[in-house]
Amino acid sequence: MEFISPVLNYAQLAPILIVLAGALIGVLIEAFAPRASRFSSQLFITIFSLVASFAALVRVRNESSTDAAMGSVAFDGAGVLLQGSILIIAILSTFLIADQENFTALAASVPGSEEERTALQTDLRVTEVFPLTLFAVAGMLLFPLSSDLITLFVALEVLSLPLYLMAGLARRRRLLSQESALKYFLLGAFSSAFFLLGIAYLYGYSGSITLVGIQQSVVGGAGNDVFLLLGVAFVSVGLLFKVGAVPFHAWSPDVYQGAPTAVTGFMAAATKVAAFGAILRIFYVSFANAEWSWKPAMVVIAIITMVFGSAVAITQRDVKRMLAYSSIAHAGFLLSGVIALSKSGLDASIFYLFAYGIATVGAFGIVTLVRDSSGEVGDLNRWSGLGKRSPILASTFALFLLAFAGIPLTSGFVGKFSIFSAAYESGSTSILIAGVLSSAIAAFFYIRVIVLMFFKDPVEDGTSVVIPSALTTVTISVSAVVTLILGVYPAPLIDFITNTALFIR
Amino acid sequence: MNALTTMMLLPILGSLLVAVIPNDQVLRIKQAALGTTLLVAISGVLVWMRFDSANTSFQFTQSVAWIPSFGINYAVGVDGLSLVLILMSVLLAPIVVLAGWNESEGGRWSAKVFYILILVLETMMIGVFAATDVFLFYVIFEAMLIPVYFLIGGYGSGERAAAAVKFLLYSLFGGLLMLASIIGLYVISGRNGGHTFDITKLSEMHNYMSSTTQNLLFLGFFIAFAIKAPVWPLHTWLPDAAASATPGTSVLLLGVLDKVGTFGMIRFCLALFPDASKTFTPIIMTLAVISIIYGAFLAIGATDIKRLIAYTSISHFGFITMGIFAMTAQGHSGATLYMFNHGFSTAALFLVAGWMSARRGSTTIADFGGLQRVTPVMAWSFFIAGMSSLALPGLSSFVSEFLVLVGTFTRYPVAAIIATFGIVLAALYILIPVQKALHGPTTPGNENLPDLNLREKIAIAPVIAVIVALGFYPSPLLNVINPASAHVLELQGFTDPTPSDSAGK
Amino acid sequence: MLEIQTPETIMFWILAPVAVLAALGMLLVKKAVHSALLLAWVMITLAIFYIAQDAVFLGIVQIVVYTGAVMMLFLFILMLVGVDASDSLTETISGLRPIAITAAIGFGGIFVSLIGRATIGHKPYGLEFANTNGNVEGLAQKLFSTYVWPFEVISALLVTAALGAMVLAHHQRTIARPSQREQSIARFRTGSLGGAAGLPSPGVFARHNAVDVPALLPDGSAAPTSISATLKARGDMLESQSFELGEVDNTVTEEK
Amino acid sequence: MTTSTSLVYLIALPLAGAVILLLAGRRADKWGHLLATALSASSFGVGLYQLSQMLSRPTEERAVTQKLFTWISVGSFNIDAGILLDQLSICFVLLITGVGTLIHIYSISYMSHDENRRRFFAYLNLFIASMLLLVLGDSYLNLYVGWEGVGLASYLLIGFWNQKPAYATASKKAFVMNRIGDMGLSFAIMIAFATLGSVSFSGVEEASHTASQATLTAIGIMLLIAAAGKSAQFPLQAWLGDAMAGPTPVSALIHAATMVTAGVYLIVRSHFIFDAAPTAQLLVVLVGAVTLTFGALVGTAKDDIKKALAASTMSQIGYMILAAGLGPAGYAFAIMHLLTHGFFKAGMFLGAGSVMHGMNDQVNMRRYGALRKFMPITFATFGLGYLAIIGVPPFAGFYSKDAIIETAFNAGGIKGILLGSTALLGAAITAFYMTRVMVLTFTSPERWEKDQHPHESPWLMWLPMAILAIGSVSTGFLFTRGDSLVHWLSPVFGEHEAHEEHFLPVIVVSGLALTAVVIGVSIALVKYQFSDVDAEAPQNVSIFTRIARKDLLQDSFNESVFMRPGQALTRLLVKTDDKVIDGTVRLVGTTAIGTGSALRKTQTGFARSYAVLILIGAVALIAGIWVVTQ
Amino acid sequence: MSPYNYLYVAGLLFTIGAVGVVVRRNAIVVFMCIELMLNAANLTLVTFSRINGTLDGQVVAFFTMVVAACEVVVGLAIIVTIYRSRRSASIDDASLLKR
Repeated sequence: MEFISPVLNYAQLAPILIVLAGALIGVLIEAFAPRASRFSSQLFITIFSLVASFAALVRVRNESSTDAAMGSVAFDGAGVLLQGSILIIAILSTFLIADQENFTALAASVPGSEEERTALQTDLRVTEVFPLTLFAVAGMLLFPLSSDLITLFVALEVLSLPLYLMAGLARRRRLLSQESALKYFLLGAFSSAFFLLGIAYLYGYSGSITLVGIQQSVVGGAGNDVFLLLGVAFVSVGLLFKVGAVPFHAWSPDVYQGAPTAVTGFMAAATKVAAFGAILRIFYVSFANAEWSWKPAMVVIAIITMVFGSAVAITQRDVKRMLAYSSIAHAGFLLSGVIALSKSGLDASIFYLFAYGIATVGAFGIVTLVRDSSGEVGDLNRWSGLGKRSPILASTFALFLLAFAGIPLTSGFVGKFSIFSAAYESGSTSILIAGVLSSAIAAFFYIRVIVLMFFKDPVEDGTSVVIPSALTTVTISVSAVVTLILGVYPAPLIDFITNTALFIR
Repeated sequence: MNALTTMMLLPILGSLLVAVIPNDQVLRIKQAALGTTLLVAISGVLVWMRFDSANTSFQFTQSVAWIPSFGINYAVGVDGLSLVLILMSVLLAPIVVLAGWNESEGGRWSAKVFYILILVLETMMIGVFAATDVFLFYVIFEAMLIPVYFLIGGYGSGERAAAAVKFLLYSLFGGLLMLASIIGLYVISGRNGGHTFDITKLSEMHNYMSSTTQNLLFLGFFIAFAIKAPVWPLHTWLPDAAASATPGTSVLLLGVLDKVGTFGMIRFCLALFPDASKTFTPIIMTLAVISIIYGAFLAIGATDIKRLIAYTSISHFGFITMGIFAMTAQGHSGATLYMFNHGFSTAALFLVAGWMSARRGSTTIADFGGLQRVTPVMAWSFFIAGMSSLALPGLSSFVSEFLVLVGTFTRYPVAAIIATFGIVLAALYILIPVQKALHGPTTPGNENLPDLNLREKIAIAPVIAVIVALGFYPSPLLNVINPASAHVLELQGFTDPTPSDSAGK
Repeated sequence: MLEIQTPETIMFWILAPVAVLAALGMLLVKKAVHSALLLAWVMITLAIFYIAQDAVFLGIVQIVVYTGAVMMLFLFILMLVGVDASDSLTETISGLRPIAITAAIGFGGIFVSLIGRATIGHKPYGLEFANTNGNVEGLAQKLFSTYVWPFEVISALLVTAALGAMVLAHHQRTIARPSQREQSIARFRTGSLGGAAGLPSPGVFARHNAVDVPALLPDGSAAPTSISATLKARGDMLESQSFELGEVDNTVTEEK
Repeated sequence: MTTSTSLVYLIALPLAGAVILLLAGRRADKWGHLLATALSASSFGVGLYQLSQMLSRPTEERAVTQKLFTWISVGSFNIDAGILLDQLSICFVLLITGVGTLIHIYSISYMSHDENRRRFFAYLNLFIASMLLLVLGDSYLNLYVGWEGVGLASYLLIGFWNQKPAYATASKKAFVMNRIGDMGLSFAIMIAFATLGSVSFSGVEEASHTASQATLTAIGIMLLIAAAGKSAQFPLQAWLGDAMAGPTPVSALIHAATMVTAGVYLIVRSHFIFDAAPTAQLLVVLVGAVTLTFGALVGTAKDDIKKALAASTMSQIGYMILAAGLGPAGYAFAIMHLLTHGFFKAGMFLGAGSVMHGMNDQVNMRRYGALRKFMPITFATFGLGYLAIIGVPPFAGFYSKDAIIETAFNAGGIKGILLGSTALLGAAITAFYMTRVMVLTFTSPERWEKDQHPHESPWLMWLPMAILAIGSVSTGFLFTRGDSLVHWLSPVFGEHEAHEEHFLPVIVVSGLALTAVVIGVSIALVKYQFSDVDAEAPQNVSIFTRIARKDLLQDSFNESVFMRPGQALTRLLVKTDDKVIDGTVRLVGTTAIGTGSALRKTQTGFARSYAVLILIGAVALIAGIWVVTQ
Repeated sequence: MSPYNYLYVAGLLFTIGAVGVVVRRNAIVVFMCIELMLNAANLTLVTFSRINGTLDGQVVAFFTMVVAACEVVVGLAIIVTIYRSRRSASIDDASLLKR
């Protein structure tokens, strides 16, 4: 057996490699740089590597190959779009993360201890968040491009582990934050065990662990359907867990609420893009021809997810939990893009992911700004009268909510329209009906928040809107503008997606 | 530049102008708003004069690609039907501004916001009637809800927030059903000659639909419009909204926005789904008749003057709906004319009711009394408006109401007969408040109410002039309407029933 | 073609039930440490299975990495949080257990019956061919050629893990450690001179000098400050009473 | 048909008056009444001019039309704003403008103390214009405009003093009951359009030749309902008595001479329908007969002078309707009675107004008496009217009423006898209650309170009364001389063969009628002139009197059959709307929230239960597989 | 004997691991149960590798071990942190976030 020396296409891997390099530099900074300069250099490195990564991505945007990394990575149009979305969301999220008010001074200190107090007084910072973010981004960039199951699994873990850690780093209500980290971690590990078992069965089914190999087995009909089905089912459990589809959703409200808000925003937006990217790739590439086997189940999950997310969101009193349930509902909507299993479904999903991601980051950015003396105010009742206190902020938040609700002239509407039409086009009438009904339910709670903000009088309980830092301002305003532009004139992006989005096999 | 686009741009420019005027120069703001609306009104009249009524196709058309990959265009154009409604909208707008000169006071926000909302709403009002692209229509249809929502919730009285929410949720629900239908149309058009939203092209799609599909899609549209119109039993949002909104907003809400519902029935329900329209006609006729009688009874039972007007509108919308689905030339033209006339007579009623309640500080009918002697001009204005509302011959509503009845009778005599009982009830629901509020002894608290001032007289005069003039000489409008209604009926394959007893001749 | 030899069969039928029983035992024992040991046993069994299935390298790695490293880490942490901390096995979340058991039985039952239904369509190939050049070489071929990219990426995971452990466990010193001089000054400046001579070590004057036995003060009572706070918190401080020098036994025993 | 361009002025002049007076507001207080009177008079002048023009043309070319503009034109529904002036309309035009002008003049003085006199005149002009539109419209729809227009004017005038709640209620009642009648007219128009394809008089007439019996009957019945509403005929008569709330000139003009006779006009105008629809015609006759009795009975019990006169009006219109229902033979007599009635009843109402004017607006006849001495002119004019209405020769009523009674008898068979007898009975009762009015007011001993100072009215008031009295005396003779009115109108109704067979000789009928009158007058004289009359209405009277005083329970009937159930229905629907319909909507909301809350319970906070959810999900998936691969 | 028997064992072990996650309350034990599940998956992979005659399954199993090791580090770090804050390693105690 001759050893074949591996050939890697570094240009196509550059976006991932740059981010990884940034992360490693960040680790080195943690190790060697004086404390005073860590924050600024970390921030610089992070932004720089994300931007550089984006630039590298732009350079190779028209390329497409299956052997970017010995068959482990499929570099194609859809991948470029997903990676681009993730990078943009990551940059915006980094601006939020840079507001260190969100993070604990010293993660190792016991909450409420003397040590914590001194750490706060001496202005310690957990600058490790930046390399962690970069590691997560690297994993996310790789996740939707993975074209074999090993890479998929590794990428899943690369993106998950930093997130588990980051979830536990909140500055205030640290017990909750740590709890969310624990839950996220345990359940994440639990689901990735399923995922791994799924990989095992897919491998058992086809004898190959590449997506193309599996697809060929599916087409060829060799192998045992039971193994295929078990593989699909278990792999789905892992993937659906990541996107928060019912009944694998339960972690998300708790984690969204407990994690530092900036991290929540990042996680909610970017993870969704990455995970749906992977789902789209694996279902479109490998399982497309076994549609009969998984589609009914997926339709049921999509419908339950939409309805459940919307219905439970109605009763939420915490803004972050509400957004969590909203994201569950959106996961349901996004699943219709998977079910559509068509080019238009793919285009729609990618557009939806981008639009939703941007709006989510913006919305969580705003959540970070509403505070009282003990930190962020999550209780929606205390948001009442926000429109009076800070009309611009409240209006922007309303814009994001309207986008989530899918009101025309916001990006959410275009997304919803395109994804539902794709689903209906492929014959899923039930998805369309459930989608419409749950949108109606969903409108209920989005509007409730708008009512609270604009039509209720402020409660004098110390809730206030802090003046956002420059970076946070950038994030929120860019998100708002993008949300609006994508609602009013989405044609360029849609055309770009339509022309670009393709999965190669 | 296209005349309609210009008309739509003008209010936007006006709102920008309003936006740059400093907050404390309230008078300037109002003047700017009034000037803009007047300008739009003039341009509306110019369009009307340049309109070729013999031509049944869309005129003043413009079509610009908007989202080409979905086949969505910014496409506008008017036929007789939409022209009349646009004319009504742009004529009412300056009147509303002038009449509600001080409405913005006592709102949650500044006068500036109020007028920006009004102007933005005006753009949408023109757009919603001018759109010849179904998607564009839908976008505006939904987006309109937002300014109205804030106008009700921010500047209304009483339970304004709750009413605004009720309005919004109702409308959103309907809108979402319509979205489902639009998606259905989109998909069907995609299968038959490429994705398009062009109303003319879509009107051929019914040939490719199964009757079940057609029925479902029809229902999606119809329920949305029935909520908007509103048709019994989907009406309960209206009294709340109308009672809470400022008089000006109520005028726009009932006078213009609700017409979108009946307009949509003609433009979309009938044109796109002719067979389904026929299938559902018996049910719709029943609902329309119930609306007429039911609305009238509730108006009789109403104790609040604004709610009373709202209920009368339910009755009137029943007439309009009945006329539309009677599928006769008289019914159709009558319904269209009814929309116009109802706009003006309801405007008069609401404006005067608003002035009355502003002076008295109450909207309860029983709180008034003997106003005819204290404030004769105001009382007369109300009286004439009321007479128009009860369709007194010689005033505009009579022509349309009678046309509807006659048109309906030729095809659905029973419906017409029951509906005719509505005119007796109309006498009651108008004369009861007239008797209680205007007649009788002047009750305590009303002795010193000031009569209409010059501004208010200027505002109400054109409304009354239109009411009277059109009662005697409706031809200018009928000439525009008739070809359009004939065209719709021709497309539907309907010819008027020949007189039964002269059939042999 | 794969032929399973009798020795493997025998091994399987002996080890497999034991492994399953051990796994079940994990669920049923109260003490976490026992669970860990049982798990270690399962892992070793698996290693044997791997080796039996021609995955020699993996079998060795299993022992080294899992039983050697991972399980040690577990035990280490268990030690940290209390080695004899035991779990009450009564369910506290109402209604959860029946649901869990039903779900588990359902899962296991369906899963196993599904495996029973599956036939791969071909006879098992066996690894003779793949392992022609030796199992390690074969794996190396794959790892450093076909799967070199995930292999490289996984380094990111290792760095993340290290970084994560640092973030969560490393106590950055917020105040400079006081020097010996500062410490002694501090001792003397406090109100009493009682502690000036430094704290007693565990077991001083007691009859036993293990770390969990408190020192005795001159009056014979126990000095709690002599015991590590961790031990105290865990309740591992021994009752000092039994070690107190109650009455000095003055009788001299004669040497025999 | 001849066209003209000047017909429009008939309507336009008074309409302009109404508009100017209303818009000018208080500025017109000084001259408004004069302008209104002048415009009304000039409209009368135009009418006379048109009459002269008409007379100058040969009989068959006398009808004139004018098309103003296309009013409504949709599909085959084409309505012009067109005016038709024929021999029938001109009678009405002259009556309306003539009597109208007189009443304008009368009102100048009568209303001189009212601060809103200008508004009153505006309404009067509005009424004249609407009424002219009613009789001049060339289609049913144009007629409908006038029809509701007079309703509006009547509403405004009845409620002129609406600061009294009772008056405001009365006006509303009149309008609503009229609307019920109007509904009939709407139906008639709709049926006509749907079945005959036209709603103009000429079009319907032409189509009626080929139309089915059922169609024409339906239209006829609907027209009858309309007529009943407007002319206060059974069963829609209840509003007329209350309508006396308006100033007395209004009662004279609208509720005696003109508007209430519009029903008669409608039926006569639609003769081509009724001629071909015997069933409808029979109903017309019945309504007429019932009402004439009904009105007469009510009239006997009323102590309010205006209400007594109103009841009389109702009764007299019953005669007209009865005549109109008798077909070609009766049309001309209906119109004749209408015209004569217009004179004498208007005169009597004005007289009543004059009495009230002199008696500080006292309307109760039991508080009058012996006014002959204080108001001689009023007594004289009222007396002439009285003689006319009870049908004493040679006064107008004698000619017209006798003709109707005679025609009724001639209807043939049992029907003829019954109708004739009813008419005769009516004549007797009329004589009774009119004598009662006359006696109680003018000739019986005085019963008014001491602070009253009865006096004669100023000349502006008595002059119109005098002119009308002349009319009451002379018109009957004029119209019947050589059957002039019958011949004049015959082109409208078409020639019909005169009745050869008379059921009873004319002289016998006249004799019977006179006998009836004498009986009625005698009873009244005995009862009121020769016995004492209480100033207070006696309470211990027979049940019949009590019922008659209550207008034969018409209001109680309406209240219990329509109003109460209607109000109950309204309350029910209001409650339904809130509880059921809106309740359902709210229920959807609470259901959604309830579902949300229930589902929310799955989020227990325990990581293990989340793991169970995941496990359950996995179980569901593989269970699916288990089923699929079965 | 068929190599499928290994699959049954793996399936059972996986199930037991899953049950353990659900019924045990000590976070460390829960985590160990997850490790058991991963091991079961690995056994499946190795068995399939043998059945399919390719080494890819073993490669995956190898990766899994590395990943598991990393996970253990992170996981235990989180558990220790929680323990320090709460003095308890019971996952049921960490249930403040709910509803």
